[in-house]
Amino acid sequence: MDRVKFLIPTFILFIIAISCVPAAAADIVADSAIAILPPNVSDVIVSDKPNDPGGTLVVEWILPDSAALAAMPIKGVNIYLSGNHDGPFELITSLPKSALHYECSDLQDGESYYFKVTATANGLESDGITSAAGIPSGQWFNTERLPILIVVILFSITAITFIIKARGGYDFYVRPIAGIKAVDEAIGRATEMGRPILYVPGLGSAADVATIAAFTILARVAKKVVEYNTRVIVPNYDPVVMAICQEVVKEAYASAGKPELYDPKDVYFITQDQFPYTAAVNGVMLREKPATNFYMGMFYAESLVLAETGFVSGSIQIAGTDQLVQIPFFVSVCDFVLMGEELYAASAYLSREPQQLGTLKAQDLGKVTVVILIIIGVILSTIGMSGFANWFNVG
Amino acid sequence: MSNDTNRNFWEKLLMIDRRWIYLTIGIVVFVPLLFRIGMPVYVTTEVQNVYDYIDALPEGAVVMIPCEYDPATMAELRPMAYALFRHCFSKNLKILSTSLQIEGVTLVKDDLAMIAAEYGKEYGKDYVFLGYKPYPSVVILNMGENFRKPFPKDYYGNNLDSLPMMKGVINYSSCACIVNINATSGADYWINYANGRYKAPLALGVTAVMATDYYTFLASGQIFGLIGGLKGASEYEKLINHTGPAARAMDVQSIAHTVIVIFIVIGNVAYFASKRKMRNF
Amino acid sequence: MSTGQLIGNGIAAFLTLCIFSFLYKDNPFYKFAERLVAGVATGYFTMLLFWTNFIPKVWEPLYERHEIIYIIPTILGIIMWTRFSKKWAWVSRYSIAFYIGIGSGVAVTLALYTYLFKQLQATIAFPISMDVAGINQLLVVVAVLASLIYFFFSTPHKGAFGVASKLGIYVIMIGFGAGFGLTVMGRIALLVNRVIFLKGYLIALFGG
Amino acid sequence: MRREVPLLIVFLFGLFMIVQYFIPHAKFAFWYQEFNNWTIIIGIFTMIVGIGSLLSVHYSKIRFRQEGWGYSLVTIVALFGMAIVGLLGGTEGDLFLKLYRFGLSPVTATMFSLLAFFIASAAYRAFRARNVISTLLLAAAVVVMLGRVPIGEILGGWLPRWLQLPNIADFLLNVPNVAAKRAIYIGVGLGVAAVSLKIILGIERTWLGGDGGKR
Repeated sequence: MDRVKFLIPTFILFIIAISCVPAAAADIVADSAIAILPPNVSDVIVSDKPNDPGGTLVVEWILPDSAALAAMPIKGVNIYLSGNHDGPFELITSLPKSALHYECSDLQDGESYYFKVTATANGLESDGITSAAGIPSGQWFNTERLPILIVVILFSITAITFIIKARGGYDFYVRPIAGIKAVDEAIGRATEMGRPILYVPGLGSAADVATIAAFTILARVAKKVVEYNTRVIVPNYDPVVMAICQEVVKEAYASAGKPELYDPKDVYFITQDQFPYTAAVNGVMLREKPATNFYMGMFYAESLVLAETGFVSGSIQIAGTDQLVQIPFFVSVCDFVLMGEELYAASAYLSREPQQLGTLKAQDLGKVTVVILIIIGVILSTIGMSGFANWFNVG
Repeated sequence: MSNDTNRNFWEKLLMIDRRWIYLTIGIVVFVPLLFRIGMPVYVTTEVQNVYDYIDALPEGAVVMIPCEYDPATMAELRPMAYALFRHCFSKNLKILSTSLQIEGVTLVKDDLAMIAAEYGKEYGKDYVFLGYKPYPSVVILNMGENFRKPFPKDYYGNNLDSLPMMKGVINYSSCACIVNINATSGADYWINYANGRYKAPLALGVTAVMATDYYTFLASGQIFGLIGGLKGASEYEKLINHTGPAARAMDVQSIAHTVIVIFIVIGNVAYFASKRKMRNF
Repeated sequence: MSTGQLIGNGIAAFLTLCIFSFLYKDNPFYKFAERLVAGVATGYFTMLLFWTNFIPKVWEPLYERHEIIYIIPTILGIIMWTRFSKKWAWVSRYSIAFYIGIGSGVAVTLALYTYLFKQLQATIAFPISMDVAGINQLLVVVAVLASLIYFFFSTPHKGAFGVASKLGIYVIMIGFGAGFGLTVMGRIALLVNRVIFLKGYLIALFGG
Repeated sequence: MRREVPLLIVFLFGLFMIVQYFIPHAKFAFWYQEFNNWTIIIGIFTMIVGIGSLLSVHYSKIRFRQEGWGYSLVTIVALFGMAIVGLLGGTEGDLFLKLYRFGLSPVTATMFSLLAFFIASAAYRAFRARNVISTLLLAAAVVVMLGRVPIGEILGGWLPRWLQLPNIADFLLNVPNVAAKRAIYIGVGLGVAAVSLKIILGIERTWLGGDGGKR
């Protein structure tokens, strides 16, 4: 340590010398000064990581100024950790000099920790600067997410208000959506042709909203199927989805007073692998020759394989998905397509319950707000005030 | 009479058996694989950005290239991985890779080892393959803390700390950038966690279909570059001056696309011709 | 190729051709391959679930580490088996309710964050100006507004609103067309890959 | 018991998951992780229900010698074969991996590659300039198809730079495509939030079967 103390004034002298020496000579001086330790970093600050579950501290430091770096370009920093200010310190990481902060996790909440940051160069290491004590803790509110909380609350209030209003008998206008109107017609067609209906609930899990919307449409289809005495085939990819689809179809038969006609073998599981599943559904289409195919839920690359095969087998096809990449394929091959939000709206349309339609109104109000925010936001960005846009950049 | 035969011709064309189209596509794909054509390649800025970023890195920097492709999607993404591996190794950069898709692990492992051998690179010193762990979102989050958290050992069972390359390589902040080659929606996790939470500079290599989706993230600055499908891979091959599998497949694409466009044109000519004829009657 | 690989690849090539035969029409070969992989895939994924999920998430915590809490999800899982019984099938709703509750709770904030906030921020983050990027930004903003208007459910699409929503559907269709065009690429690549595989196998078989 | 308890479960856990998003504290983070884990565990057990369904469909075909029962036998043999190999040798076992590599993955890849054919026939049939909307769809598709391959550069090479196909294709991908996606995403975001809220509040309950039963 003594040697180091001695070296610091030497180093300062060295810096002064350097600034006097013409640039061309600097290299020679640097070579001869190889025994000098690298300059220290400064301002080592430890703070609790904000908005985290706890156990993490953030260490920040400032590299030596450019004059010192010109004398001895440092390679990086070493970070040491200890429970005591005076050590012993344990090396926890080495970082390149571009890193100006480090997050140290897996610490104990409420304990004090000290960090020492040293600079390294040419295999040498500065004596380092030790920080003040840092105490990690977990937070009870993530302030970065405040904007989302505000939106969740406002949106919930709006939605609930409209739902209550609708229960009170307020009548909402909803514009017609072709794909939804087509659902009933397509079922009628199947009846006329005496052929079954194929309902594919996609590859989503039961917790995906698109799949949940698919259940609602299936409920409608199943109800009509019972009414017209046709048959609906539901091949499944996910067993939980299958369980719910069975429940939905069974309920349709039960509420029509014909529980004995329900055949659980019509709502069945194929396999949980995308293309083997697709291959099997293709097989169903060509062998059962359904009059109408529904594709509702989440679809990926198999969308076009299914829709083309369905076309070849001469079925009317109605698709609905929120998977943007696949919508173009459904649009070009199917007769009707519910795009994105329309799929979710379908459940409200088909149930015809006013309280379901209430949330549609809330969604529209949300869109009006978005339109206004976009207009304001773009104007503000254009006149150079980017703070507004950053408000939406939540963590 | 002639009118009648004409109409039949156009209508027949409209109703053409799809299998003729299938056959044409089959021929179009097969024949160019036998001869090399060598179409010129035009480099887009989103691919150039990835190249420039990596090209500017100093020797010895660690580039993380997680690869998530499987047998079904390797057609598009493997050439991309090859090109990136080649670029990094030729610049003496170090590669840290992993594969968070179970079906792709052995594929990626072999691909990386193969290109490394080409450049005489040594495992553990010049590149490291972490392997697979389930739940990509959790793994990606944990790697942001420390690679050792989800992967105390690498794919081959070595302790990470025993590998010379991993000395001082703690988490994303120890890597110069991440280029994630991904055929799954798991790419979102890399965006949300690696870039969103840990601020790691991130570029993506995705299939052509996914590329449309990820332009949004390019525009919003969450990723600094985007390599889309074989086209992107062939652009990268051009940038590193190494004609690979992507360039050859691009020849097929060029012809196949043209043929499909010709189909569309014929379809429309037939459509309008048959419509006019119908009006005459 | 070794003999083993030759046989393995032979099976792979045969299955490849079985699937391709579907292009001509449905046939016993396709049906065979279809039914074969339905079984293989189910077996494969079940075993994957068993080893990578059941063992570390259920067996080890319960049997080896005695973490009692895991009894709850295990019971929730076993409850699903009531589906085999007609009388008790309704009990499975408890597990389904848990599953759906967790899913929809996560979805609320996640959807607002990734779909609403991120997209909104990306739309307004760039200034409009007179250079190419600035004009593109102006066009994007106008196009986003028009497309948003197309998705309004509770207002009739008439008058100025109708014009905007028509512009919106035009934008959406151009966007979809572009997406379709881009996708063609990847699909051809897949076919190229299969053809290369078959070619490679034939060469290995007959010596190229 | 049959309706109210499930609705209560959905409400409680749904609300918890919303609230925990705003609370980073370790206790909440822990339960968030656990609950996610639990849904996976439910999924594992439900796989048995799926397999039960698969077996019952194929078993009855075999038993009653329905048309094509031989194929059902193939499925069942393949399923048990794969399961036994996987149980005995693990998922890293040589035979298990080989069955995957030579039995499953070629079919997956080939099914996927059928798209090359289907996309061509779909384009031929569907891309007709019937009206404004289908013309826009068609035109954008053609421009991008040509603009994203080398031939696009040759075709319009004589035009000024900004009118060349690759540039128009880039414009279509960067402006209308991005705009359409943003608008749909924003709508999807609101829609998902709305439907999820309805589920948590017990208004949307088709998942209970049918209309969830009138109360």
